[in-house]
Amino acid sequence: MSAPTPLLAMRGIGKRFGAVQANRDVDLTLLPGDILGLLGENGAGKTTLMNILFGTYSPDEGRIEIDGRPVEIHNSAAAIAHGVGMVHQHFHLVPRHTVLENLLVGRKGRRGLLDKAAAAKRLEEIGRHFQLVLDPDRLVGELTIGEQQRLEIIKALFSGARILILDEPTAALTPQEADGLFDALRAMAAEGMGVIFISHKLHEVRAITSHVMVMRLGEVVANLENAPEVSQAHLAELMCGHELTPPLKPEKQPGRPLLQLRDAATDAAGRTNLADISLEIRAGEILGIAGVSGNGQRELAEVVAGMLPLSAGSLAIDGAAVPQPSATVMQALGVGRIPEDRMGTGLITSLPLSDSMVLPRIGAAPFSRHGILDRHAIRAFVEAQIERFGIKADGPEIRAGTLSGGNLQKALLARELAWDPLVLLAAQPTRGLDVGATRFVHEQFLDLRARDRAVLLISEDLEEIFTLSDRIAVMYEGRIMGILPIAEADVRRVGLMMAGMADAA
Amino acid sequence: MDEILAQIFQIGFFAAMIRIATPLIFATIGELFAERAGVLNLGIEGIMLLSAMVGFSAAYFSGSLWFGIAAAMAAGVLSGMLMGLLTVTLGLSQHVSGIGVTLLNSGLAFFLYRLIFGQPSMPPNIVAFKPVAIPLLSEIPVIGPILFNHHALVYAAFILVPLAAFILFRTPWGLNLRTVGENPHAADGAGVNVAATRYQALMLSGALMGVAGAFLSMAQFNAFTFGVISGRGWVCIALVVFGQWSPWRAAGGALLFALIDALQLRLQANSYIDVPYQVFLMMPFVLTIVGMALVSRNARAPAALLMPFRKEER
Amino acid sequence: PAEQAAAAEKLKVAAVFETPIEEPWVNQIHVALLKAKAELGIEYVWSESVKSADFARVMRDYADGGYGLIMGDSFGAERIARRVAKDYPNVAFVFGSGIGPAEPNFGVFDNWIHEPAYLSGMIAGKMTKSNTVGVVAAMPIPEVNRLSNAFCAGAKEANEKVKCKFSFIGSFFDPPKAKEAALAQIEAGVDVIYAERFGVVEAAAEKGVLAISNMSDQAELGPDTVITGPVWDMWPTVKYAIAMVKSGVFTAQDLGGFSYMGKGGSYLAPYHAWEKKLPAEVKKMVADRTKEILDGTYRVNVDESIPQSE
Amino acid sequence: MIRMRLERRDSTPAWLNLALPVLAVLATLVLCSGLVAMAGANVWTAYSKLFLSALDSRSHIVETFVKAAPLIFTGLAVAVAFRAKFWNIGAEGQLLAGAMAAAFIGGREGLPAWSMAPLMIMAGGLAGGLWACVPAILKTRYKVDDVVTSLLLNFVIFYAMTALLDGPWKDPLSGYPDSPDIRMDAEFPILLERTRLHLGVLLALLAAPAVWWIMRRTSLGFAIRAVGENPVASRYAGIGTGAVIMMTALLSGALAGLAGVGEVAGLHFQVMSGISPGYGYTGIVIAMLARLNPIGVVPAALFFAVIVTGAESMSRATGVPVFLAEVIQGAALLTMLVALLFTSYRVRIARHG
Ligand SMILES: Nc1ncnc2c1ncn2[C@@H]1O[C@H](COP(=O)(O)OP(=O)(O)OP(=O)(O)O)[C@@H](O)[C@H]1O
Ligand SMILES: Nc1ncnc2c1ncn2[C@@H]1O[C@H](COP(=O)(O)OP(=O)(O)OP(=O)(O)O)[C@@H](O)[C@H]1O
Ligand SMILES: [Mg+2]
Ligand SMILES: [Mg+2]
Repeated sequence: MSAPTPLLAMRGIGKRFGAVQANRDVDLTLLPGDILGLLGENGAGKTTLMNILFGTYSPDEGRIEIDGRPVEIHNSAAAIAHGVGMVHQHFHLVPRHTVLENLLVGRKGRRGLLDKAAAAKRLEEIGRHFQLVLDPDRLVGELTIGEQQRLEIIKALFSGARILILDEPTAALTPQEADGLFDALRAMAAEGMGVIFISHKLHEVRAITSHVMVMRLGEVVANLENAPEVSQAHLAELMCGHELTPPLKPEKQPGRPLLQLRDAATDAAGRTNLADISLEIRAGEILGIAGVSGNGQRELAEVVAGMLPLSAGSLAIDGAAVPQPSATVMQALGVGRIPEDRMGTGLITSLPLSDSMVLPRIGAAPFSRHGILDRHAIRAFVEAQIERFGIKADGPEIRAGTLSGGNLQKALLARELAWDPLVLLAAQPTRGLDVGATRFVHEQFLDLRARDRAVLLISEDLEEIFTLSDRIAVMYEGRIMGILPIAEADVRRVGLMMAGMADAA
Repeated sequence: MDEILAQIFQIGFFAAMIRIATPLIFATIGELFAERAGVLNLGIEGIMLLSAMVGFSAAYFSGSLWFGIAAAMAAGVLSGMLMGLLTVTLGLSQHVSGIGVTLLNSGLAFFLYRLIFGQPSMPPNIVAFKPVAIPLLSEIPVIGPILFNHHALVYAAFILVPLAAFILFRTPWGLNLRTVGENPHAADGAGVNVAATRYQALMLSGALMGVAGAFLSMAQFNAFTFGVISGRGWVCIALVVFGQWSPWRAAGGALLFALIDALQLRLQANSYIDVPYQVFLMMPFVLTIVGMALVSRNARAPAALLMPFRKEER
Repeated sequence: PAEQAAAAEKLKVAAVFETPIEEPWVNQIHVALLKAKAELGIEYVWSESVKSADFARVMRDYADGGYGLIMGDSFGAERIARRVAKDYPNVAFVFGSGIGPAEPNFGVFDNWIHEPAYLSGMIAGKMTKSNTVGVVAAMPIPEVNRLSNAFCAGAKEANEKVKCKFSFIGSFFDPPKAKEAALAQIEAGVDVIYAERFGVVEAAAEKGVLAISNMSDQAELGPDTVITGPVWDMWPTVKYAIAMVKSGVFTAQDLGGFSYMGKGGSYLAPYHAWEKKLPAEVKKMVADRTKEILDGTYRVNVDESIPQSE
Repeated sequence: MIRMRLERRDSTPAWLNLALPVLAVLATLVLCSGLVAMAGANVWTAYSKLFLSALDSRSHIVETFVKAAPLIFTGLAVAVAFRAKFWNIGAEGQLLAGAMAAAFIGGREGLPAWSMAPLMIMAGGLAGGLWACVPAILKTRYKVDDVVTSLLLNFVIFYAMTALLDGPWKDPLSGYPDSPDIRMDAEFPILLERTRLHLGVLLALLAAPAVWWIMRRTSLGFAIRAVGENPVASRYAGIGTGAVIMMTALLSGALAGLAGVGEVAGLHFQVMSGISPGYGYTGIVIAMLARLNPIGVVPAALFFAVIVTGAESMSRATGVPVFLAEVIQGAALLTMLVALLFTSYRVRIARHG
């Protein structure tokens, strides 16, 4: 049988960053109508490969063919001209521009002017065709994450993409939204486009891809032709090179309440404010907060972290009310915090790792006395944590930013767990982490639970919420739609609550 | 009191305000283009000074004022390219590069002026730009003499403001430029050449600063002298912030600044209040700071301002 | 060898200036020293744009370098210059200064050109039609104040209806600003302006009013605009100072007197094109008063208070 | 097609750290030699004058250090502020504040002689620090851009100072905008006979390691760096970023204020309008050349002191206009910046096709 001409063929791609060989002799083929799943641990080289295809990086070796013809892609303009479109791991949008303006960036004008009318028409066509509708005049900064992601895809289609790359389309969608996205992707494939889909969520990969390529340490380790038929366990094993067993979560009787919020509300300008939030977490309990991003989870986390003051209601830790919560106070009361954005809010990537590891407690013994640092104590502490959590880092002095995402998260966990917190606040703790690293983080949470600590788990990954939580609270527009014991929760019901349908509770 | 006001708020006062504002408008709009593309051009003071010298010298030897303006713009463009080399290609600190360019350019301006003209006891001068009354329009009472009896460059400034707004907000180049200043990764991802765009913005910014400098030595005055810029460039940096990166508001800020300057000159000449003259001199700076404190809470700089863009770096 | 011996005997004179050499005040000293170099056979070097903060260092450097006479404008570093002089008793220092001389070796001079400023004022008083004359000056320091006040006094003497306006630009060198200040005065009715700083004549020319120049003969800036103006001539001062040093009798003196008209240290610039245009009556009045000043029968009042616009 | 691109180095060879600044200076000299030649001077003579005249005798060496003292202080001031990303362009104004406070205290009668130096130092440091708090408050409370405010405040304090010097604080003996002399017994002691090497120079040299120690070994220094690198993470970790910025401003302004104290108490014994020929601005350049490293500020300041003091000798000896010094400073700054880039980056040549 004569194979159809591949839409895209990458052959023998090699790319090195300093000492890291990010891609080595990578081959990739994409046929029209394919949805290719690209899997691999953190740092396996998936993004690098796609950045090469999109002209962001130039490869050290290898060549690219599109429609069977060799092409040179030196920059994204060339990639776009060849019909490649990319939705990046981090969105490439300008929040202060309107939807339409974001689409028009890099486009030629008409008689030297921006051609808004034509663009609006195109936007409407795409919307109709793929069920991807957006108001052209809204400011992107005001869109939800789901809408922003829609815009990213529209952008690629708008520029005439026939090969669409989706690099970990942020797991910020409701199950319903995700289904909508998958429908759109299938529609595109049906039209003969090719889609490359990168994700750490194996169930998604199995659900929509037609075949799967697995990378490890920059190399291709497997090409699986029939993705939906491969088990998740097998995929995971291919990625990290060994078997992974699901973590154990034994039955447990919760103890006394460690964190209580009563009728809590906030009134910060320009935020999704909380209203009437009442919840409690007991010793030995994990409470999962589900919800589409932007529905007040971040504010809830900031309240518990002491970063956002309450305008009404009360907050209590271990039974005692906290009249004036602040970051320092909450920390002193035993609230450990894994913030949502580990690079931005958690660590200081440009300074040595050791600085980030002692940051919250630098002002007190043993790290400093009378304002003077005790460098031996700092070093000893950091080395101990690196050892204990198996953080892959070249010593405490290495720039934190050079660590991989999984190791950054381990460092953050190590820093917070070192002081044996009563309550751990964890926001999106495994976003972007590979299965191995995710597994490690989950084990830590379950360990806390076993030791009668409380965990407040905020996550947009429903699978994670369902695996770990004892109870699930769903947030919508700053309120709690309902709190379900895990036994009564199912994905459909939670999904509907996330979409604001109160009767589902 | 009424008498004082009548004394001060004459037609000449408003005309002076517009005249004083003109070089500020040119340089402010220039700075605005650079900042909108994500580069703080602190070379402004030096670029204006060098351009004032180059423009004057070119006009002096060629006898053509417009040739002088072109030469000043060329000096500005070259300085802009130097800023580009430092901040865009090499991604160096924008603060320091700008201060370096100011230092280098000011040194060069004085040094070359000495080499060209030696040490004359009377500064050599040229025949400066003359006001051109626009037929008909200049005859409108009040408005006419205020707005339509100026140097050609003043009219150019009138046109520059809407033109800059138009370019920034209506043309693809303007959109790309703003995107480069907000999120260079997004621009790059959309096929925009970030480095080229920033270079273009810096060259345009240099050219406009060049006109501003030349205005001072060729229109406002007719010779190049050492104090010709006297901190006006720094004022323009403030005006861009004050104007919240909008050409209209920045030009408004320049007019306000000029108004205060023109007012203080007249208050002195009329001497109705007995305060040290330094109070007048400091007034524009104090008011700029106060104004900024009032507007700044919602002023938002281009998100990528000061941030170098290196393609393969995370 | 003979040449070398001659060279060795040559008096080495240095000048230290705070501003670039174009600055009119400094330029008058410089011009006189250049003349001394040509005519009196001295060696002459100078440093321009020496900031007040660096002044003492540069002075010391010259004093250490075998210079016999060091001149300059010390206004920004008045006291420190005197300290330096104390450390070098064998070197003669002659500086522009607002304070008296300091024993043993610090002589002073100043631009005592209030006399021609007064004479220019008389002309202005006669020539004004609006009875309003103006002064655009650097800053209210004594040197500037006494010229401004003398000018105004002269104007008032010639025409008692005259009102005087004063503007300070706050710097010695910002011609665009000086020009704007002048334009503001013209709007306020001034029709003869004393251009204490550069930048004013241009405004006067543009608006068709008259100007009085300052410090040097600046008719070429605007032959139809500039009537005349006080000229400062440092030659008598320089000549005297050099003679004293050469003959080894240098003492700390106030050489200010050498800037008076009587010593030839200042005069009214030639009328040039205005020779014909100026009414004979005005010329005569000025000539008479000049003679009285030279004879010593008329003394121009020295008023260093800060002038106020009327 | 061949194109170059910059790639981050994993580590910097030690020799490069030394060789690159030297190369930068050489490059500057080569670049500027064209100008020297244009001025009709012998390039070699001009350069040897420029560099050697600042170092060719005891008194010249001392003068170079005297010149470097305020530059070290302002360089440190900027280095501290920039570490916290508090863009203090206002060291110039803070210097003036310090100078005024020192001259004010130095002129008070009735204080014991022994207390004069410490009081002047404290007052000057405090004045500089408080003045630096103005842009810091505007930044933290009102979110006003600190680059602009700190810059504009330089003009404000300058005019305020000259207004004082013209008015109530004018030296009755002088017609010029300068203050009366400080008391004789308030003058900083001279450390070396028949030179101007005063206590302030020593203070400047000691301040560098002290600041290094603060930045490296104290929790305040830690917080300053943390807030500079990531204010959000710092706040989340319980560090009061507003307070840290204020502390930074106090420290930075105090250092700049000390530059003014040294100039008043050690050199001029009064305040005059021209007391600083832009030391505050040069401090920015110096801090950057030192890569914000307090120890590096010392050689950077000395380098500038050499050029500034050497330029006059050069100009006198060769007739090259003094303004060359400024050109060289600018060019040196820029080449040094480029050179420093290559301590953390290398050029990689990529070939396409
Ligand atoms: N711009 C860069 N500079 C230096 N190293 C880089 C750069 N980009 C990627 N790397 C390194 O190359 C390797 C591959 O990174 P890449 O981002 O391609 O991994 P990935 O498979 O996308 O990982 P993840 O699942 O975390 O997104 C990693 O070791 C990474 O640290
Ligand atoms: N943790 C430390 N303890 C002791 N000395 C250190 C430490 N870190 C750095 N140093 C040394 O202290 C000096 C100053 O360090 P600093 O971090 O300020 O400079 P730098 O590393 O050159 O600057 P940058 O952080 O911008 O790269 C350097 O000589 C450095 O070798
Ligand atoms: Mg990736
Ligand atoms: Mg460091």
